[in-house]
Amino acid sequence: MASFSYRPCGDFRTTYRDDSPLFDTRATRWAMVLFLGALYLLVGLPLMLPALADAPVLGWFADSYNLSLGIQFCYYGIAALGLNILVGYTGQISLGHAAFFGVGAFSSAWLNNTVGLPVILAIPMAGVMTAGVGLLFGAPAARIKGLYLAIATLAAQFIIEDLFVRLDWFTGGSAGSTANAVELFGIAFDNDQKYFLFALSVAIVLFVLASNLMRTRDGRAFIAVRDHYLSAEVMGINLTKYRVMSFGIAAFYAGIGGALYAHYLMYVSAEAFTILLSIQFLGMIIIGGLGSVKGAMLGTIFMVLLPEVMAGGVSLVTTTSWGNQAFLVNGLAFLREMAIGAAIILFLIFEPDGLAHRWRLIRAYWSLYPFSH
Amino acid sequence: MAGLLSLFLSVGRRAPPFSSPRIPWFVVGAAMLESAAALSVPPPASSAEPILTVNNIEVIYDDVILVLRGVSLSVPQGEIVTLLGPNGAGKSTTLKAISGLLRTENGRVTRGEITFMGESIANADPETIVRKGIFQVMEGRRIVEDMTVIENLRLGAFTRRDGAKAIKSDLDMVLDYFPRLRERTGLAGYLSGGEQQMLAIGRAMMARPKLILLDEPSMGLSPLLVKEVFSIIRTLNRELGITLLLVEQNAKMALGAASTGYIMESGKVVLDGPAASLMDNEDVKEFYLGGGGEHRKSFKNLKSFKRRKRWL
Amino acid sequence: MREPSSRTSIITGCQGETPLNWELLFQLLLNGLIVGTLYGVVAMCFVLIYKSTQVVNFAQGEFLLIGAWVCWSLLIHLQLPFILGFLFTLVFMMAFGILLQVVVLRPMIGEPIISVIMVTIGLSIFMRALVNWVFGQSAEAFPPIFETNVVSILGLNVQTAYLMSFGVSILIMVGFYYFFRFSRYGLAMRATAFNQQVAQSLGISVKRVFALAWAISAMVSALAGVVMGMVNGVSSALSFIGIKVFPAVILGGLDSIVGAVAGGLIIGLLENGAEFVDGQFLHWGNMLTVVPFWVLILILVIKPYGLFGTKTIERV
Amino acid sequence: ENPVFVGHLMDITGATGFVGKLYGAGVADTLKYFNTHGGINGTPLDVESVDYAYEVPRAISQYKQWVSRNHMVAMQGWGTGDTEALIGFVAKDKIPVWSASYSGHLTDPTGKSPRTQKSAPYNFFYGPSYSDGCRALAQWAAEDWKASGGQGRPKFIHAGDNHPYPNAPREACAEYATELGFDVIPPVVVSLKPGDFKAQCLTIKESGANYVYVANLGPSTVSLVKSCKTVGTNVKFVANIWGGDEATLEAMGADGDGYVFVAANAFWNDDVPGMALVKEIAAGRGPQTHHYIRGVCSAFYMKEAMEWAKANGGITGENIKKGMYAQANWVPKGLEGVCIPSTWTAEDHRGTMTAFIYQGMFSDGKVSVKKIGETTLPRRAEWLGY
Amino acid sequence: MSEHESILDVRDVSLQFGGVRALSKVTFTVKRGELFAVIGPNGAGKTSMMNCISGRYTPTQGRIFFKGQDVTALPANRRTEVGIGRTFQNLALFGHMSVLDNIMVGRHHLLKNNFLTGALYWLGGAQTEELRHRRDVEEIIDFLEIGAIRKATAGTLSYGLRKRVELARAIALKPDLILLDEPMAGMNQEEKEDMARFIVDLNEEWGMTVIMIEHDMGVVMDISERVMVLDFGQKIAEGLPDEIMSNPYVRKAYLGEDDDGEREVA
Ligand SMILES: Nc1ncnc2c1ncn2[C@@H]1O[C@H](COP(=O)(O)OP(=O)(O)OP(=O)(O)O)[C@@H](O)[C@H]1O
Ligand SMILES: Nc1ncnc2c1ncn2[C@@H]1O[C@H](COP(=O)(O)OP(=O)(O)OP(=O)(O)O)[C@@H](O)[C@H]1O
Ligand SMILES: CC(C)C[C@H](N)C(=O)O
Ligand SMILES: [Mg+2]
Ligand SMILES: [Mg+2]
Repeated sequence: MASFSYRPCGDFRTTYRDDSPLFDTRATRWAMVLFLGALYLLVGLPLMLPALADAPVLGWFADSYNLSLGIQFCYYGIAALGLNILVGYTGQISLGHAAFFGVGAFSSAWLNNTVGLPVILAIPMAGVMTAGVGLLFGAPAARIKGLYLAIATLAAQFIIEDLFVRLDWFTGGSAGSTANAVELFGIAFDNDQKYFLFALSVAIVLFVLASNLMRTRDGRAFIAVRDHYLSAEVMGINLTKYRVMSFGIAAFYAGIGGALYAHYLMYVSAEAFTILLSIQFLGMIIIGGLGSVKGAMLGTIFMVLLPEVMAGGVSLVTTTSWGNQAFLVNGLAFLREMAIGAAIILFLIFEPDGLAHRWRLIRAYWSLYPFSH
Repeated sequence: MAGLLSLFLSVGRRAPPFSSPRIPWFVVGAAMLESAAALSVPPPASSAEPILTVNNIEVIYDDVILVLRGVSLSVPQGEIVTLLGPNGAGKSTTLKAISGLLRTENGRVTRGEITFMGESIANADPETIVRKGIFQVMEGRRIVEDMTVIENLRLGAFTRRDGAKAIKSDLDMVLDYFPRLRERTGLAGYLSGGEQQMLAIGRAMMARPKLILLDEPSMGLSPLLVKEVFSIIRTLNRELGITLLLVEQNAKMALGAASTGYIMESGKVVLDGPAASLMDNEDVKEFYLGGGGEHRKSFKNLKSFKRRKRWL
Repeated sequence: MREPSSRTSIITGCQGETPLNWELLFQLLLNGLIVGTLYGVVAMCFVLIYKSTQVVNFAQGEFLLIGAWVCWSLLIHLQLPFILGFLFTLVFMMAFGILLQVVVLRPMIGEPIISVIMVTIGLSIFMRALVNWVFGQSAEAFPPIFETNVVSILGLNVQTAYLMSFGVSILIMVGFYYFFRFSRYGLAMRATAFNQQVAQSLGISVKRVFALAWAISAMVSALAGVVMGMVNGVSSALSFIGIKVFPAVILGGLDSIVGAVAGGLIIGLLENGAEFVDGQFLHWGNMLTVVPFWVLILILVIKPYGLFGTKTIERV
Repeated sequence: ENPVFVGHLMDITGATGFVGKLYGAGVADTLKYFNTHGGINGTPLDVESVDYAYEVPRAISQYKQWVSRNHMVAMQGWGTGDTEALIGFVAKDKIPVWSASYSGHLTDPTGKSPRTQKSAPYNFFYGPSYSDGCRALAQWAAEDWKASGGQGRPKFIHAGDNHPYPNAPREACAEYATELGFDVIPPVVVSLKPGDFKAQCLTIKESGANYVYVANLGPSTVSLVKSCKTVGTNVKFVANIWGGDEATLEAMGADGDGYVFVAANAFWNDDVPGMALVKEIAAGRGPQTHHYIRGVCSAFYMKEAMEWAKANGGITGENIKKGMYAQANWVPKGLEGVCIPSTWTAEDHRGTMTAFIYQGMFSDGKVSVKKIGETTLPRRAEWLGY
Repeated sequence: MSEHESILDVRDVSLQFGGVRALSKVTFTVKRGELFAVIGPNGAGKTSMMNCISGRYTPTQGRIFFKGQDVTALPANRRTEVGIGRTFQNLALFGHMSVLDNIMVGRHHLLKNNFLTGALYWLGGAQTEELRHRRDVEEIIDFLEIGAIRKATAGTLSYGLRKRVELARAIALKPDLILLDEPMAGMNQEEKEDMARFIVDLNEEWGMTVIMIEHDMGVVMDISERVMVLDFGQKIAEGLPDEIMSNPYVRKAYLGEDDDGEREVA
């Protein structure tokens, strides 16, 4: 959570404008721009020229499995970022984020299927609707604090989950509802390449918006409320407003994430938005780093890859002669779950400040190298 | 041993003229002050065996931030030693290094030795160190806010094994020292700053330590209470034979009470010696006592010039 | 519920017009009382850990689960007599609680609360998968130990084991209260809960306090798990109690032992009351699981620290 | 020869893992057996079995991955939720699926039935639909009511979670039960996860129900029966095809005496010619449940359809689907007496209308099962897809 | 407006916590531009008085007028707008924020951008506005000589610096009345001198009215214009510093002096 800022020597800022940057250094900014540009190119190329889809490097970027992971980064990452605004920045633990994610998914499907809004508009509108629900369930935050609030959000999770099955007209009840593909200027984003580019664009916009928010008035107010709400109040910050507002913003992000999810899977069902997903969201931001935009991103990557890596690792074990025991093979699925639990525990024990912190330390090490002390 | 101590204590305890709730606390304080003053004899020049020696320690926070760079000091048995220095010099860090609390803040003693009564205690557990007889009163009155005064005091006696009776009698003793605490029956979190400081010191007394590390005990106290606290410090030292290592900003009071003084700046001891000689040191006068000459500078007329800061 | 129109045409709402069924209501409430005390016991274990270590233990339910399964396998596979098996279970759980604390939670001392919460969630995921792997996902019956007689209290059939659990819960509750209020370690636990650094400065071994809290909590939870397992069978259902306990704990006030018991009772009664209204009049289905959560939010809005929780001191 | 890819979704760790691992093993063992015995007339199968933990989104993303990466031609599926969610996808991708969801919604390939919301041209399953299974139970219950001298209109109640699987037969079955002369009471919601269901049991008891249709499975069912015994509910439990088996009865102990459930194939100890093949497939395993055997049947129907496809233009999804229509009243070779003879047509995917009815018995601390009936329902047109 | 018009009027304010009477019927007036000190033994109710003025507590009785407006029931967060700012007795910084951001929080009520325009940063004018205020904040930073630590995380600073940052944050509010609760506690002589200099400048050059609680009598004597003494929640005395110092009750009850007349700097 500590916001050290390491800059290499010789990087002086001469204007206040240069001194309030999104990225710590000019180099990181360009690295990011280059990275994203390359990503668009590598994924976009095989899309234009299908012949390239089997080329060695491009093939990897055209692989729908890799892309589906990439799409997961985007929609989970957006939601995790929202949660980080609520938990990491404002200091209000929420165990109900999956429910908001679900509200976004169902809203977008409903807006498109029933109201008839085009998907491209349904997605942002779903964000707004979810923000409304977030404000509603966040309203108690005006009075409830700390762990009491955390458990109240847990209650919200169960209540909303129950409503998903109950509100037939909205969600399709226990059977769920279908969602259509995104369409823009007549192009349907119906395969993984196209959808990845779409989701990535949305994610970039939302990440930039959040970074901006955190360096301006309301963003600072969130952190102030977290760090010391009594003095924040004396500094003129309306505690109730900001506590509730951060629920709204978090829910907005969750809603957009959920909508992206819905139109990717093209099917929404209540079972997807359980407390387990809420926990995963929390895992993402804690592992990534609380109160850090970058942390939400890194944490999401970690949590999305974890099951994949664990599944791979565990099944690798069973290919060895000593690992190929009946009880191990039968327990594969359980082992994978256990490995996920264990990974979270070990991670928090050995890297409690999150990946973003580690990232900063590594960067500091290199930029100060060889004069590290 | 403990029994002996408590015997000594019950003799040493003053008759309780001030346990009457009618008498306002400040009158009591004043009375105490008088009696303390009557008892006060200048401390002997430090010749006693050191109970604690800190030898050239280095402390690092978070594996990177070097805060102490070779601090050495020694605290003679039965005396009061004071540690002065500007904010951020590392005084509290030194105390925490001694009491073992450094580890709770991700700090480590990376070099040097800390010896208490002949045993090395560098990097030992805080609880082991308390059991050995060192008790730290932390900066900023860290009392347990959601407990009552009495519960806080009983907590101070946590490590003691000498029975409920001895603890009870010490409890009474502490409450006699601080009669105001007797009246506060609510949660300690609602005590005023000064009350909390009294409680923190009282809690330390409950542990019957050999050495108390006091971190800025006078912070935020009214002048009367500051005097009171210092008289208590003297009394603890004299009557109970407790050795004290005292970190203070109020250099005048601290040097007045101590036999030896150390001055720290930027993680190093820059000056040390008998308290009396420190008080005569021009630099000490200038930077710690306010005004080198006979006349105290007025705070009002300082604004025109900017002094040099030696440690920046 | 789906398609009420199509359903009502087929399914006759035959209870719709009958007057209030007092007997059913009464039976449900009695059931709620008994279940509620068990929630209360588990809630106390939860509060114990919270109070002393500030850890919100999401793995509380797994303690019940593990305790019950261990006891079950001692009785079934090793054919131990009940008392012996039960004692072994307690010893095992004590060791287990301490081990858990030492290996997993000790390194977390001083980390932000939310990280610690996440670790217990990780533990819960891990332990549940492990238990499902080792013991399977089935439900198993305990061998009949005491004749699990069914006695009839005012028309409600109650398992004797449940009645026993009622008594045991009350004993435990009283014990807990005295422990915290007056014992040396009780005080130490509260101090540790307030601020670990302060506690350490007082010579309290934070490690020992933590280990103690986890050991007691694990043992008592296991006890509750065994009692429930004897009545309903041992299955992953027991771990779900861990979630049910949240509303109970929060309703009572996170740090209140009395509150935990009260909260447990309230949730028990509420569930059964909701089932009454739902089953007799509304037919919305599933009200018994969600109503406690609605009520939880409602009560918190009125009383932000639950019914008995201590208000945090806001002083500048 | 190039192998063809078959995806296999199973639930081992999820809410239905209790039976999921049994059925999943049946399918997996059989697919393995095919490969060691010549594949699809020489074409080996490339099989991936994945535990999706009964989570619909995981199933969907797994499905997408198989389609785009592995060029899947056919799939062995599992749950109601995921299968119904995939209806549209498999129809678009032309990939036939044999699910273990027997939801009535999957039986109308053309969508001509007015009840059908979505036609399911590429969905198959082996066995009676949930609705038909429940109808068979209702029919049995009506007879049982008469046989045991019951007076008046018996009461029938649905007890299950608010999930696609338990919900699937609810309305259809209630309609038929009403037709048979039952009073159908509003359903009670009982979680798919086990728990303490005494409150629900009190409601059931108070409602005066005579027959409780158990729509859940495994541990949840055990909890329900035990809780109801505890509060003294005096009813007969009749369970869906997944709700009764030896393991479940074992856990119920004495409380499971008289528990009735549906099955759709011969049991391990039955003396039928095809059981030898089942035992060969399950080599190394002990006695298996009827769920396992149904998994074997499901895989074998798929295999024979693939063989037909290979002989008639190649193993593609479309051809395999046609292969399912090539025979009538058929049982896969080698499984005679194990699977119920079934027929699929391009208009009707109800493979069979027959359901076996079994009952659990408990005596001297031992659990056993006994076949107490066999019902063949009429193939009513209005029941298609319902 | 005349120099000596009153800016703050506290009338008959009482404050009760359960059984504890923290304030009883305290009445006083602070004039515009004054440097007003409040002293009194620990637990006398000084901080409670501040809390009433800054809105943390609502008096159980009595009224508080600020610039003629009744602010008794005004929510704490609205008092920045009318012009009240404060520091805290126990440090109350935003520990994880940089010093700069801490001070920028003080500008909260002066900034117009919100979560929408803030997120759009370059488009809605938020950037220019932020930078404009940043300039003002830098001025405060220069004034308090904390330029070297502007990027440091507040929570890692030493005590004295933190106090200074807290003062900076309060100044950033641009208050007309600034309440300082023991600004010099825990400081050494030199730092006290710095702090005293800042307070005097604040009062004389920035024109802020200052109410200061302080136990260091040397400071109080030297820089304050008027002094009020509280004890047991009651106002004991009010007057010029010299008057107060010669008040026998104060000498005994607060300073704990004997009658030898020596002025003690505690
Ligand atoms: N937990 C910590 N992590 C990192 N740095 C720390 C930590 N605690 C203290 N420091 C740094 O160590 C240095 C010395 O701090 P310390 O608290 O020992 O000073 P001090 O002499 O007690 O000052 P004061 O008079 O203000 O109490 C300071 O620069 C401080 O920023
Ligand atoms: N929130 C509260 N609840 C209960 N009692 C309180 C509260 N705040 C203050 N008090 C009580 O009111 C009295 C006055 O407290 P206050 O903090 O105003 O004293 P003070 O004059 O600032 O003392 P100090 O110089 O020690 O800071 C004290 O006895 C304190 O215990
Ligand atoms: C319940 C289970 C056994 C799975 C089942 N196939 C379903 O419909 O979901
Ligand atoms: Mg210090
Ligand atoms: Mg105060």
